[in-house]
Amino acid sequence: MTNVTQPTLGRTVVLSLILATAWLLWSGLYKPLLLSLGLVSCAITVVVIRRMKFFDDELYSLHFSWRLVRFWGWLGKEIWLSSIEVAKIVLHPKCPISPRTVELHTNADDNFTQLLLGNSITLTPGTLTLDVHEGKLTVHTLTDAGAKALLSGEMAAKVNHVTGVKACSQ
Amino acid sequence: MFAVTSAAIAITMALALIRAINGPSQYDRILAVNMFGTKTVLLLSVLAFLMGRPDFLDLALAYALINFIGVLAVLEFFKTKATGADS
Amino acid sequence: MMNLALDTLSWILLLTGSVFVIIGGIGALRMPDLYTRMHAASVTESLAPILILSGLILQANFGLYAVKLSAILLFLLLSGPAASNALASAALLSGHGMRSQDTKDSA
Amino acid sequence: MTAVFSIFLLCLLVITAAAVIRTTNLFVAVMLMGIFSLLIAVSFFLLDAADVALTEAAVGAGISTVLFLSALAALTEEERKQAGGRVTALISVSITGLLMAYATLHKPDFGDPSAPAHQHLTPWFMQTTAEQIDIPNVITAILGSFRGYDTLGEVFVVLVAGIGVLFLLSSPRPSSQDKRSSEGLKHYLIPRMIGRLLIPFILLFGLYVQFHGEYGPGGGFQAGALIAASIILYGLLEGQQRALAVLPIKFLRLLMASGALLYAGVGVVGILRGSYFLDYSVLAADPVTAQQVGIILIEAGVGMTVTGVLLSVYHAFVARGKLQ
Repeated sequence: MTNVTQPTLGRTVVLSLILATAWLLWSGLYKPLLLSLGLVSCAITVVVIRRMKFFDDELYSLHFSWRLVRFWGWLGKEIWLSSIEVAKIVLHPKCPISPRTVELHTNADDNFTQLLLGNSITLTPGTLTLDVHEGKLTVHTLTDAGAKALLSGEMAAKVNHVTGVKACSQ
Repeated sequence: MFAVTSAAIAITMALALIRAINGPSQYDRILAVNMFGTKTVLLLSVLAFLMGRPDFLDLALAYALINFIGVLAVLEFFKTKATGADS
Repeated sequence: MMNLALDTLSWILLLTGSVFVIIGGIGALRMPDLYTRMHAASVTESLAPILILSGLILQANFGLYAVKLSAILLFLLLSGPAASNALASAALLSGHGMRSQDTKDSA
Repeated sequence: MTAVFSIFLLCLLVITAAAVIRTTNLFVAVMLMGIFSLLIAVSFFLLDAADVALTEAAVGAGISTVLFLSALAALTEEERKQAGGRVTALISVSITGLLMAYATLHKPDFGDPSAPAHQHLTPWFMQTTAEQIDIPNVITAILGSFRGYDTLGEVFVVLVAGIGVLFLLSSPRPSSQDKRSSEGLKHYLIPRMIGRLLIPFILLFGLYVQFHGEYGPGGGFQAGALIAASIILYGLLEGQQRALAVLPIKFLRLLMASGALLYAGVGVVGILRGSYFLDYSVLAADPVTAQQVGIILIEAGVGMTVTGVLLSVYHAFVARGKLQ
């Protein structure tokens, strides 16, 4: 997705295509007037984003691959299972919780890995990313079992598989 | 069916409102507002179908896009307070 | 036949979603402190939108409204966890305490 | 069915309002106002007023919280105790409330088909819109064309209010501004990356709302608020200085003024072409097309003014909040 020699140009094209698709799908009206206004809107957006200097730094490069789609499937299953766990705890007369804070380490220089891991952890009920800083994730878990599951590193391994990061320094 | 779902969401909104009024801490209230925002997006989507006006979905989309700004403003607010106290 | 199957599936999704929304709301009231409440609230912010919006997408006959609903779901799932993270950061920043029995572990 | 929801939400609305009044902590009040705004947007939606609901959504969800909090950053959080005069205030408010309640008694019932508005006005608007303007969203036709004077007035009210706020807030230029300039939320990786991902879509959605006002809920006011929200999000993430670098303050002031001028200018062109002020049907050869062109132009003017005013006010508030 990112062109190494001309990252700015490549990203501009990709963003323009995404925005144009979004416009066409949102609008659903394909009259010449609205299509030209859509073109103007996409152009304005791209110009403003360029002025925001979003293309100049690495933070904006998000990778997309089919592995990500498979990962979403797996994540959906995890969300379902852990939601049932949390629901049981909520409805249990005594609320059997055992909150813990754990730290996870991941590859420091890849923002996308950290983002994906951090957000996946938060999306799964029962675990909550408190802080992400230079490869260290501080995670709050509702139960002991949740903490153990996190520390077993299954999710981190899946995320690394998606982003193609080799080693995860445990 | 849409009515049942909207009723469930509306009840949860009421529960979130209780949390927002009771607190006890300021963060509990922010949590409640945030929850309330997500519930509003869901309620608007379901109501668009209940009322047979799916073209009103734009409203839910607007909330889904900008609901996040409020929480960021709160984070910025606390950050400014924390640095202001230091200097 | 096909329509009936789709309708049934969407009703099941909407009903399950409604149940989880209410459970999350109850949890946000019952849990003892901020962070545990956030766990309960996150049920209403991840699973419930997935179920309810998927149920609606099935009702939208895969037209443009289905695309709009998917966009809503995508943006919710992107911004929800980020908002929770921002809230947790804000709470940590001002030293909002956790429950005393919390233990700290490092992997 | 929807009536039950309306009543339930109105009850929540009253509870929220009471809680806002009771609390003495201003931060709590700001949070509850956020909930109030969400509730009232859903109520508008239930009353089929999607245009108003979208305005409330665009302003209430993001911008008003940001402005309230930046004002609060310059104040103390606890409300000061009122010295007196509360009884007089209570009496005058009660009398006004009773008078208003009395006035509503003589209004037609909610949804009453025999109400005067539904006898003459509504059918006329529906029919004339179809004949003369030919756009599906009658509300935009009414606001943009039939009652164009009203909307022109609103745009100038927004402009004047914006100028007033700028006069009040930006008078003493803080000398220490660059030193204390906010660096944004640079250390928060997840919010920052997600925010960056959302900004292009908020901006595009704002422009989509701007140009689809003739077909669905939307128009210049909503679009201006959404576009401003995307820039404010950028300002929160990267710091106010970088937001100013994207759209400098001079550009925003130009946008404010030129939006209102564009609106009024379209009206003047109507006069020059031998018709009345704000009569769009003479703008092009075909009167129906001319009406549509006129509405697009004046909505663009509204959007420009609202964007310019909201962003200028945001910058003024943020600069002021850091003074203390």
